[in-house]
Amino acid sequence: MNRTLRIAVAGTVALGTLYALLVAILWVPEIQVNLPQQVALNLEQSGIAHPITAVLLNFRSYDTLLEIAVLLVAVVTGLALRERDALTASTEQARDPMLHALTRRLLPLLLITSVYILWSGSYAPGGAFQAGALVAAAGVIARLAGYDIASRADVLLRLGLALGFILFLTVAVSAMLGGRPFLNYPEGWAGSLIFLIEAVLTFSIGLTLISLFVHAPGDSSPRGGADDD
Amino acid sequence: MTIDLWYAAVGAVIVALSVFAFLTSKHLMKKLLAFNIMGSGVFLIMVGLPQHQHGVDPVPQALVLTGIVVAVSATALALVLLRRYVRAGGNPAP
Amino acid sequence: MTALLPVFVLATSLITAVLIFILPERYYRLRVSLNLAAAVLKIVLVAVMIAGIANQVDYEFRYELLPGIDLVLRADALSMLFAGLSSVLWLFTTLYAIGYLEGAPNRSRFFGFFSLCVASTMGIALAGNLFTFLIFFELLTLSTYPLVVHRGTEESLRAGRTYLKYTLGGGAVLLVGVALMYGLVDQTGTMTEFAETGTLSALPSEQHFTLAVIFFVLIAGLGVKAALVPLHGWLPVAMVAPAPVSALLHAVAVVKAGAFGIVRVIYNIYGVEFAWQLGVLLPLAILASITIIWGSLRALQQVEMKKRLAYSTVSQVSYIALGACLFGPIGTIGGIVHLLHQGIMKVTLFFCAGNYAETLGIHKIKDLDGVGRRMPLTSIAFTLGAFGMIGVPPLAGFISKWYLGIGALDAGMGWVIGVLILSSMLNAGYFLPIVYRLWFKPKQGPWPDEHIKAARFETHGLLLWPTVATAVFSLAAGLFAAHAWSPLSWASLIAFREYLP
Amino acid sequence: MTPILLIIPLAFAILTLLLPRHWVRAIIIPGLVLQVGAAVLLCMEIYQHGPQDYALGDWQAPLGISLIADGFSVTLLALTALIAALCAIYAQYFLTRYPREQRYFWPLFWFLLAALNGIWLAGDLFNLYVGLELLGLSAVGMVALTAEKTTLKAALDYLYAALFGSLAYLAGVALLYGAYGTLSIAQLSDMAAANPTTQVALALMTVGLLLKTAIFPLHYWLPPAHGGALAPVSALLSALVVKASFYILALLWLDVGALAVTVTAAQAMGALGAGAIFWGSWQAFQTRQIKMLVAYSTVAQLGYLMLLFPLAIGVSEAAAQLAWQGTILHLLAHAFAKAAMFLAVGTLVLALGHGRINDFGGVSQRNPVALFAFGLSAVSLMGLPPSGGFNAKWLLLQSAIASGQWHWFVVMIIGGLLTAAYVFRVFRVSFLQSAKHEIQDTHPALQLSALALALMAIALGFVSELPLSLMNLTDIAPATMGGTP
Amino acid sequence: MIAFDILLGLGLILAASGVFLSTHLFRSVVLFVVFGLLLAITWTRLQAPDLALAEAAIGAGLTGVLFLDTLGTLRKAKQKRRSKKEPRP
Repeated sequence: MNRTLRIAVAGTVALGTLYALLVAILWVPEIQVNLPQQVALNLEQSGIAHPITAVLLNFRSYDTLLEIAVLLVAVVTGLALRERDALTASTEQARDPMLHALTRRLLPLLLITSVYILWSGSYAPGGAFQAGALVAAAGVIARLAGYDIASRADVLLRLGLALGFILFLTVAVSAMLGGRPFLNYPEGWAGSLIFLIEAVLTFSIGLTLISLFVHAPGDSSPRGGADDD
Repeated sequence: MTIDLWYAAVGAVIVALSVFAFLTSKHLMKKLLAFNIMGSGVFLIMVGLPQHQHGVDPVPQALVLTGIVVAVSATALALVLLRRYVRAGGNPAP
Repeated sequence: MTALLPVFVLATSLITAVLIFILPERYYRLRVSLNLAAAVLKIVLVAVMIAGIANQVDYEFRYELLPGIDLVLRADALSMLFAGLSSVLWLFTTLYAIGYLEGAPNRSRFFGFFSLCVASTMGIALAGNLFTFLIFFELLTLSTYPLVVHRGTEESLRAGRTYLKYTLGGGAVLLVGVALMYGLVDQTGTMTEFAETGTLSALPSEQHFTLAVIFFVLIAGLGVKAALVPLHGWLPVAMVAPAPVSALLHAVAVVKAGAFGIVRVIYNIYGVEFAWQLGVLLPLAILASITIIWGSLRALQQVEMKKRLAYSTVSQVSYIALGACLFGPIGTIGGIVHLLHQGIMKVTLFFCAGNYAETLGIHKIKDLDGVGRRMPLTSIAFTLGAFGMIGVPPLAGFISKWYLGIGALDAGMGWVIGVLILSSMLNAGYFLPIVYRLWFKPKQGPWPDEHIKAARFETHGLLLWPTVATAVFSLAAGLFAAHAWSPLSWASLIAFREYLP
Repeated sequence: MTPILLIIPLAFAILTLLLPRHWVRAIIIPGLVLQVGAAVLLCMEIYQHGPQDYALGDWQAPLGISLIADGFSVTLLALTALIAALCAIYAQYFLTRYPREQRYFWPLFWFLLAALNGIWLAGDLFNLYVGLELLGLSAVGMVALTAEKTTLKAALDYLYAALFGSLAYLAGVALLYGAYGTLSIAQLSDMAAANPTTQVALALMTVGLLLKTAIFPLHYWLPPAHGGALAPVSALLSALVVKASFYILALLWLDVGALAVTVTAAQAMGALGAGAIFWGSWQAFQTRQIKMLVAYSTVAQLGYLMLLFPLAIGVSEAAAQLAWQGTILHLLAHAFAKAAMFLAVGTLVLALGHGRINDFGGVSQRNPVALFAFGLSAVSLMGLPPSGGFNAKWLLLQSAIASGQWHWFVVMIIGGLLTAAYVFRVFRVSFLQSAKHEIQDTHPALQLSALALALMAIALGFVSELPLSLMNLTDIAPATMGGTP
Repeated sequence: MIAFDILLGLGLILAASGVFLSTHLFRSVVLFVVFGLLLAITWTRLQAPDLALAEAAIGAGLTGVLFLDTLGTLRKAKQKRRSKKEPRP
């Protein structure tokens, strides 16, 4: 398409979007259902003091289950697109003493922070995703410093990636074995089960994000993992 | 105008900008950046609009948290594809 | 049991088709036996049903396809006429095809679609309502296309494309007509059932205009297959197909499906009386007359045997439509009986053309000089068929033309006599020279391409005997027209029931 | 009972990800059997006891998320299970040539199924968003599997379209939540009124979903993605994946936003559908590659689905009912036929070693079953009887007559002829006697699974009553699911 | 505090425009990270500390790193293509 025409079309579409969104936002009708109130009322029953974690892992845990599946799909595709004969890692980076030293001090700090964030998720802001992201950040930094982590795609790596999902699904299904609905937590166990799930999820999410980074095709993959089982 | 509504409106502007950028930019990376920023704009609307009416609402906040994770997965996948495509000799800015 | 008999009739060729498709190419004998067994079985079943119909047994099978729309297979007198014709000619055509295609590639595919084609024809014959008719009408298009392009040459593929353009277009038009019929007229789902004398006359007069429009849409859809001018263009082109296919297309399946559909619409949907009142019959009669003359004129110009026969078909099939338009029992008889007579005569002619081509490599009329001595039986059969077409008494064609003429006088359409006479003269004009060449001209040089040497018979037995048999039939249909089981008596039965109330 | 249909694919996704290769091969068939069995059981349950509302985690909507199993969704569940089963059987034999791709095909396959089932059952708008993302990403992953330059580009374009589409959808969800404070579809369909916010939300979601459904003129990403992927992947994508976003679209227009949509908008949607039919058919007629032909055919056939909107909105109840029934049948028939067609074409390409239509001569001798499967599915696509496609077209035509919308009537008739025009290109060439290349034999399972699907498309013409009577089961209980017309 | 909110909102818009208008991809990515950090502050203004945390860690942090890393790959691929004029086999 002609460039000016393209800009004209895009501009029209964008302006239309802007106008429509602003109209929709400024003339929004009065809300009828008060969902925050319902959350507050049921918070105690959910076994989690922090409302957002309660929504994520109890009220709307189904969304979260599928969301973990999305992460898994992304990483599975990432693994599928690894290059077998990728170039070896740029070794200069690994020899950089500054980076190495920095990494050694930074890594424990990041990991401890992530544990704290995970822990605080049950009563204050924080939770598995943020903690997992920190774990991933730690992993990425370690990777940049030349540590060889998660570069092998053997069954252990896949297990690690899927562990959080497996646990989540198992807990969800076991509810059905006890005659309760799918994704229901047994009475009184909700808090601890959710914490357990979150802890494992943190690990899996961290590993997933690291893998997506490490196995991305390009110069950063040290060597393609073998596909042997 | 509450600050929630203000940020929702900012979200609307950001969405419109990103739509423009998504349609005009040629580079696949740029498009991906536009996608991420557009996501942020949508998230602002998602949180700002209901909070404007009934105060802090944990539900959309939880939804946005989900949305952020989905967005990062999608971005990571797109980047993997992009890298592989470029290494296969493809042009990232067709 | 009486409900399932129509299904069995259909199934004999449908199952045969499936089995033949599955059967690998090399199982020649098994395929032949399967084919023949199915053909004979079908004739038996049809005969049982014909006997039943004569004794007022009701054969009906009903299955709800969509809410309020049924697939109906029902045997009535008219359907048995067509079914009987198809089943008998199927047997002969199969025999002929076995001989014709001996040693040719892709026979499994050919006979598979051949059976499928007969199944569709049977479905058309037995369809109990417009919807069912449409289903099998479209199925017929699909199953004949592979036969038309069977040879796989560029020429046949081109012909196939033309064939598809016409027939799929016609199918779409018919679909429009049928859909309109169901959507605008027939909310109850009963008026589109094929019933004697039709049911539409009960409708209020405001709907009459709609009905007339739908009538012409339906006729336009059917007219493509019935090769009404100007929708006949596919027929001469489709001549590239193997001879048994041409015989099938022209004598039994495709053109007859169209003509039969026209008869069904006039008699069993609208009712001939109501159609006459609507004033839609006269235009159709004029169109049919134009087709009759035009087809004959074009046939006169052709130098190729099969092309000449093709245009002759264009002309002859319209006799059926013409007969259906003549209001009155005699005209009806003429049209309906011609459905049968034209089938038998035309299949004979195509068999003969195929024999000349296969045995001596003769495709052009000018090469036929003196063939009568080399291939006497075939040439006698051809002569019988040709004389029948011209309408020489006491052959089958004469019966049709006689009834058509009387019927026209009855209906007060005297001009039709003129059309008939002109057409007969033209028929004579394009058939007699061939007959003359066959018998009275001396042989000029060697045959163009002699495949089959004269041995015990003039040609391969499987090519010869079906030809002779159909020729005998066309002679008998005329000679014994007064017999209780002749086509004429059966057509009279149908006409009698149509005009009874 | 209902969540079983989510648990099975999710569990098998994990199993196929973790288990060693020979185990993966061994568990595919049991998994498929379980899936089909569960879908059929659910169908029977719904048929006997009526639609069900399943509150996940025992939290009632709107606080929690509910799964809604009504006639429409269980029909689609059964369809998904059936088509997926046959595609999987095909894939087992097809992928023996692709050992590396095979490793990751199965987890993605099962995740794709989970996403589809999740979407059919979803009773919550945001949950639909997550389902759409799961569907989109696993579909993109499957397209990209072969990692060739062209498929990677196709996957990238597909991914971008999917992401942009779901964001547009999410923006609509955000507005609806801002306006009504709930995400439950059942609640929203009771509450949603004709105000600007709702209409803007619907418009945004519609654009997003049109992009994801590849409706003309937003179809640009579909042909390369569907035409470039491995045959079983193309089959799944064309038969099922694009239908998911259409399903949501139909849900939004006829249920959630039924009061907010206008007749003009519905006619505009129909115009897009007509554009899709004409443009897609024309492109299919032009292309040289057989897989592209089938892919463009999908573009065209999706256009018929769009005719639902003008035929069902702003017309009499009877006409709307006919339109609705016709659309369902078309969706089912196209799913079967198109899956069969992609599988058949995949087999032919495998046998010939190329996909150039003009060099297809002689293929009818060596792979008659695959060609026959192609033919049968083509019959359904052309809307010729007897087939599911014909019944669908018939109902849609009747609906157009009943509401007097002759322009759509004409579009459908011409569309059928156009389909015939491009489909017969393939037959024409396949009847050519001379084979220009050596033609290999293919595994019978490949040909037979294609044939089975094609036969289903034909058989649907005889058992249309079944899905239609299931379809009528929509009202769960008073005041939950708004009556779909 | 209203002034701050207005400034922050405008900052977000500016950062976003910057990302789109910049001709250098590297600058775009840096501005994208800036945008993410501004957004994290915005979330605290909307009383959503969870989102602030997530945005800082995932949205800005991780996504930014992924983008930067990809940028490196793209650059190398470009150099490679330039150095070897003939197409890869």
